[in-house]
Amino acid sequence: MTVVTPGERLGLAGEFFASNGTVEVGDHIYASIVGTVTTTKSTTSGELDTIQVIPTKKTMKSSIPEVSSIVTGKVLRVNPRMATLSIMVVGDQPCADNFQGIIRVQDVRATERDKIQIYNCFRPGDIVRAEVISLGDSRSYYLSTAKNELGVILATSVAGHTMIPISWEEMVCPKTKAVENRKCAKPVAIGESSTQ
Amino acid sequence: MRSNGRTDEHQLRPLSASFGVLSRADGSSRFGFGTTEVLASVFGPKEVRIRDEKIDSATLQISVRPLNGLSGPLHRLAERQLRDLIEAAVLASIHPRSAIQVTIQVTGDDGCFMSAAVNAASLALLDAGVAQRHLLASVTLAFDPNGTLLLDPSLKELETAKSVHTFTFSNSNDAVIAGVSSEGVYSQDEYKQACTVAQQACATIHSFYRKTMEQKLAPQ
Amino acid sequence: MALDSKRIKGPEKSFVPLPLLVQSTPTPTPTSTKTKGRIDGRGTDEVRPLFATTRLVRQASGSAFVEVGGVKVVCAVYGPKPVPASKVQDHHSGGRISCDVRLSPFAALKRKQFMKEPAEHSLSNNLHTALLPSLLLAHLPKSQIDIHIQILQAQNPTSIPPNAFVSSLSLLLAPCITAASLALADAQIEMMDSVVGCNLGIYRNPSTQKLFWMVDCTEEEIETRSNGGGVWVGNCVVGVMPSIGKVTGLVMDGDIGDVGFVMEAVQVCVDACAKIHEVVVKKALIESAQAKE
Amino acid sequence: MVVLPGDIVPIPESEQTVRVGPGLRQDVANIVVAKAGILKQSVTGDRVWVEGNQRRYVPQLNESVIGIVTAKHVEGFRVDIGGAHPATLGALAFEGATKRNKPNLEIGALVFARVCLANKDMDPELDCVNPSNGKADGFGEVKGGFMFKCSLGLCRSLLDPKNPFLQHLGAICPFEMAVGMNGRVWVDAGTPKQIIVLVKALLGSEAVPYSKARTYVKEFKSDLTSVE
Amino acid sequence: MNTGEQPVSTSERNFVTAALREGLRVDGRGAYEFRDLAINLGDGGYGSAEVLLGKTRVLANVAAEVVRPNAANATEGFVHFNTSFSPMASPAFEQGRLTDEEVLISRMLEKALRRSRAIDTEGLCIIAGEKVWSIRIDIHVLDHEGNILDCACIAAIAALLHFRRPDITVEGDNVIIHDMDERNPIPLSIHHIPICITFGFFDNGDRVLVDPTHLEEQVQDGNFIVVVNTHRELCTMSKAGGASLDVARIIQCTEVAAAKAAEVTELVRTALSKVIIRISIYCQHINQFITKVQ
Amino acid sequence: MVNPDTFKKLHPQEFHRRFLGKGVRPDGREGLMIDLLNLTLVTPNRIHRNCKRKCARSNGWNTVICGIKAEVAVPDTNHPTTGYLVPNVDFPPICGSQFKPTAPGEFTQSVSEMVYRVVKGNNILDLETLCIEGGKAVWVLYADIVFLNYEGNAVDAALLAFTAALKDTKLPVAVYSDVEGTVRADAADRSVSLDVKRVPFGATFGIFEQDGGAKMAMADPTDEEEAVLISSVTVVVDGESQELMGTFGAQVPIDLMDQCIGQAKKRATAIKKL
Repeated sequence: MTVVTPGERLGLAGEFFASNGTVEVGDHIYASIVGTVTTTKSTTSGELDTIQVIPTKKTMKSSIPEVSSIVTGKVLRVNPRMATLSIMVVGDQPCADNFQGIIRVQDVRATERDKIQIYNCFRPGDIVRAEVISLGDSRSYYLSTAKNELGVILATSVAGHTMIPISWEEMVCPKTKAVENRKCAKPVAIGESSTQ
Repeated sequence: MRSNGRTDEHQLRPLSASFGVLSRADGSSRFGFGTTEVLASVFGPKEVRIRDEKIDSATLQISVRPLNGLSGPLHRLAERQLRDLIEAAVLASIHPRSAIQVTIQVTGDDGCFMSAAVNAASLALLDAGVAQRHLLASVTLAFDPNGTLLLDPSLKELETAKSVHTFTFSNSNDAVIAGVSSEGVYSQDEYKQACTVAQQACATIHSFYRKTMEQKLAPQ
Repeated sequence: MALDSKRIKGPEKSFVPLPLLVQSTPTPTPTSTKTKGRIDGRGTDEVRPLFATTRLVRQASGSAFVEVGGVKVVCAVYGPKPVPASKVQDHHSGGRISCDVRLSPFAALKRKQFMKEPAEHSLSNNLHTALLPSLLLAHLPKSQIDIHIQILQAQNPTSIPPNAFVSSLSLLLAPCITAASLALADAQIEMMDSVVGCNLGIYRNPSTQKLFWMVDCTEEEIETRSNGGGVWVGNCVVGVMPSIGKVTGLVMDGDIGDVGFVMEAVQVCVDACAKIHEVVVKKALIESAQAKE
Repeated sequence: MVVLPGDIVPIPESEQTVRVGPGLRQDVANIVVAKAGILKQSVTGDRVWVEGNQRRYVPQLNESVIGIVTAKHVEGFRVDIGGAHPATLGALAFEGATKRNKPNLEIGALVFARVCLANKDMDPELDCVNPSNGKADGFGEVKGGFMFKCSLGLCRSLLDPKNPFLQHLGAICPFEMAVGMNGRVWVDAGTPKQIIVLVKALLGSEAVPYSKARTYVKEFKSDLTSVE
Repeated sequence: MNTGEQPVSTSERNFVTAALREGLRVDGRGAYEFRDLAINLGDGGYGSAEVLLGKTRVLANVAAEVVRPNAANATEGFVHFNTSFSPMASPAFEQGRLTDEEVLISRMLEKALRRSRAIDTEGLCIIAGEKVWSIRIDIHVLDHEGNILDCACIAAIAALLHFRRPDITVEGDNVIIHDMDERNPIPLSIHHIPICITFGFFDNGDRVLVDPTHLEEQVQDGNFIVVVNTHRELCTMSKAGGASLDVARIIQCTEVAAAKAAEVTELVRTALSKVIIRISIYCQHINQFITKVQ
Repeated sequence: MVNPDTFKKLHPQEFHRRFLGKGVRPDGREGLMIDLLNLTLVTPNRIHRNCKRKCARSNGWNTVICGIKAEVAVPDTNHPTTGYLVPNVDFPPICGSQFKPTAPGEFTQSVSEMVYRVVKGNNILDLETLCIEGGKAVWVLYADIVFLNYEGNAVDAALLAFTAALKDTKLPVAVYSDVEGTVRADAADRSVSLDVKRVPFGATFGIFEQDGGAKMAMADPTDEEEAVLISSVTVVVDGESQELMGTFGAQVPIDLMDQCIGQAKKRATAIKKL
């Protein structure tokens, strides 16, 4: 398994389809990161084989949020128009420095979007799984929790204990039995990973 | 015979404390060991910059300002030690995403301004009505060149001291050292001796707090 | 000068002790045998041995250490991280990089104050322009990559008063470029090719008034201004993408002769960089990749 | 009995459930004092609290406050009530306000309102409607007169029906007053001179015990009645 | 409207102006009346004064050290002013960033006390070219209830008058600094006492008052500062922005300022004399200023 | 479903509490009171001309370099024969993403001040020996401690690097000439070594609460473990004479503090052998 360094010529542009880890310059494909070269045969005929360079480093480089990637973050602030999140994990990759994302009140839920009271959906300190819907403005990405498996995955009650979701909009504190409403995510079966 | 008329090594200089000294601050107090006097003010819970905001508790903003000259690393370390003490004393989780600003101004320095600052800060928080677990009382001790332990040393005594120790105890549990910072060269038993003397001295300061508070509130 | 109130202060001013009037052990200056040879006997286009390794700073996404002659440089790359709000132009134009080069206080002969010096600003800017073309920033929209370089030892550029600024640039810029590119590769940041830096001194033969060049000059060669019989008149630093063969950064100043001479000098640097890349840079990257298995 | 933070409050054995008031907190088994002040116990013994004084207001539900409008938005106003966060006052939170006829408050206007949402995680919200009957009941914009700042303790004593100062001052010269729990009091009277003397009298009354109220107010009688 | 500072409501604004039209001020003072002045001179060392003007509180401290003069004027000592606006004074004073109000005030203080040559720097020379005294005056604003400048100026003056530097004897080029108890310490030689009077004006120039409180400062249309000493000499004057003021009004204000300056100096004198420090040396040092005034 | 890295990122407190409950450290160091730091002493081969001594030192993963430069200065007017020892700790942005390239913050300044308090006066060196000519010229030792990789426990690492560098510092013989008023020294001369009176060794302990509420101490806490700590205690012990040179701490029971001092003394002797 030969290790290639950036800038090494891998092949002609015409022969392969350059996927991640490679770059097409002029009519050649070059490696763009350090790693091992693998070419995978294309299943449908007529398509070019794909060539990619897989990094050898155990942990992938810290990824950054892209449109439609599933991120997990902690709620920082809540005001009537939006909830501000600090994005800590992209897919299942923790990122080195937290990015900032906001969930606008109209992106919280697909149904009855105008009657949403945001403090019945999120509270500061909750851990929320959301989907990136756009690169947003200069400071934060725009996120949405309009799908069933998106929303609050972990929240602590006023008494300080981890709460258990009992419906898609209510959670109960095991100790004080107090019910607080949140926009909960449908618990995902342990095995199946939720990343697309 | 020690400076300013004190005979015994383990004698504190006359304590002075007053509340509500400043009109704009939410809480203020002045504490003094003899001529060493420190003015402390508390604002809060007030608005905080997004950068310093914490989601589960109030942000403590401490500022120590010397009487003369530029403030340097010495005052930054004093601020950090004060923050460790006050963070343990104040119930900051009641006011998340806000700031409690404590400012210390030295108005007279004849040795142990750090202890006076801790006491003044604790009283100022009391005056501001900030919820606290316990009050803090701090005292400074020094070993002079021939090994005798001096309580609440003056500036002259500090200049020739072999080692200087600052102890802080809370009024709820005196088995726990709320804060200690000592420098110079000393043995472990010297440290132990200083610790026990400090415990009693802090107890007297705590009773002094109670007496001052009773005078302030009782007449009404 | 404003005393820095954020550091422990020493005396107002302090000086480096002057050398003794009579040198106790006079170091004989060997007369170089080769006509165009140099003090240390290298050919005009030979490059000094360069030591490079990666994975030095555990906290960083990628890091590298480069040592060539007396210059020791550590580089750490943090990123991709969110762009500070103040610096965002139109965020659809892909990522951005920010470079910060620092000299350690003990790097040079005279102890350097912690204040930032002009040499550090120019090193950062030149490094920024040399690295930018090689990186594929379009793959990292709305994010920033921080490149921090700490120069541990820089021989003593600040000891030559007149053109201390110029010589510090020529001596330090080349290893910084190489170290930064290595660290970026170690951080898995996508790039077209790694960038290697190399410097070249331009000398004028006093008798024939002809210009000639020396690749990869050491600090002595610049300081003593006489090398193979020539007087040091100019300086050039080149940043090159060896595999693709493109020049990304070029800094030339002083008396650099006519266009022909300039092209020739640049070509020599490009070949020197290709050699460095082949022998050292690739080996370092492959070693660190295998080490991670 | 004067208490300091860190003191433990003895719970009378007879009571099982003791309701803990402001200034106290529950620490595992016992009740610990959190603020300095005088420990008070309700006659029936089941309620315990500490009476202290402070200047910084922390919003509580259903407390009436005086705010200053600092910004106008489409859906309402931002109002400074002296707390850690600016409060929001909905445009529709007024008696008889509809989408078409909204109240127009200029920036800097004084508003007497009620805290309808107070939660440590969110900015406080105000409204100008008495929840029981939906009427304004004095809530809404306050024009003219003068507003002065004072300690929360004085505000509580001014709202105490048994406060003798108000009766005596009222007898001498008629005046209007709105007391906000956030340490702000609005006063209006016939002439500016009377307002100034009233403000001085009210601020001074904090240090005077109820018993000496009559003699204290008599001193201001001449200034209040003299017609300039 | 700077952040942090509490906003002012329109009814407060209208009330202050309405009351002024009837010649009344919210705290009951006359238009040209100063708030009561209290000067507390620290009993610790020399040269520290805490001044309370109404509720505005400013602490000034003077310290001296021996330094090497700069080549340009080898016989002159140094006087450094450092005004610091402590966050305890008001929520508007942030760590670090200086609001323009703060910059204006520190610059005015610099002009009033240093540029006006109030302190004789020639007298600070020990050995020409070798050693001179460097006087450092730190001014801390502790409580901002309006009119910081006047209060700070009085604090600085009181501290300078109260300050004593140790006596020294010069032998050849080494200097012996005597301890405070050995030899009587020496006061600074001060030429004149500049007093700063700040006028606030309302109703675009019709109403003028002295020593505005914090509320009056927030409501005023502009201010006008006169620094004049007891010999009725004008040190500096500043009218920075705000509504325009007709010339007759300015002349009338300076007249008032001159009278006020004598009154304030009198207050400073009584406060200083109340402090029992070798009153004998003290009084004739002050008297030479006062005798000239009558 | 959740890989350990993500769990550690989202719930740092919970992550460390579970490890500490069982007395194991997430980074593989066994036990709370580890005895010997894994210490690697890296000395760059070539000593730079004037810089006396440089050595990189990494305890755990802190990598820190201390460079001591000796220069000449006019002594203070009222201490004509005492030299200067000026320590400064610097955290360049290279050593961690939490450090910005701006001016030093409160953390950097307080670490510098702590090191200065241990090192100032004649605790470590007799400053009188640094005098070249009374009243005219004295040596100034600038000890600049630069962190290349910071992962917690700054004071210990800084003191280790400082003592290693100080021990190997060699000054040239300095000649003061009255006529020129200058000091001359032979650059290559390495003859005069410093007589170091005390070797300060710092030991830092993190204080955390066991489930039962009892307070325990753990040695050498890393930055990540600080999420679960209540406070930290730093004890500085002189390697030779076992005298204490500094005790800094908060929220620590008196008996636990004595345990920490005892532990620090034990570790100081272990380090002396290095």
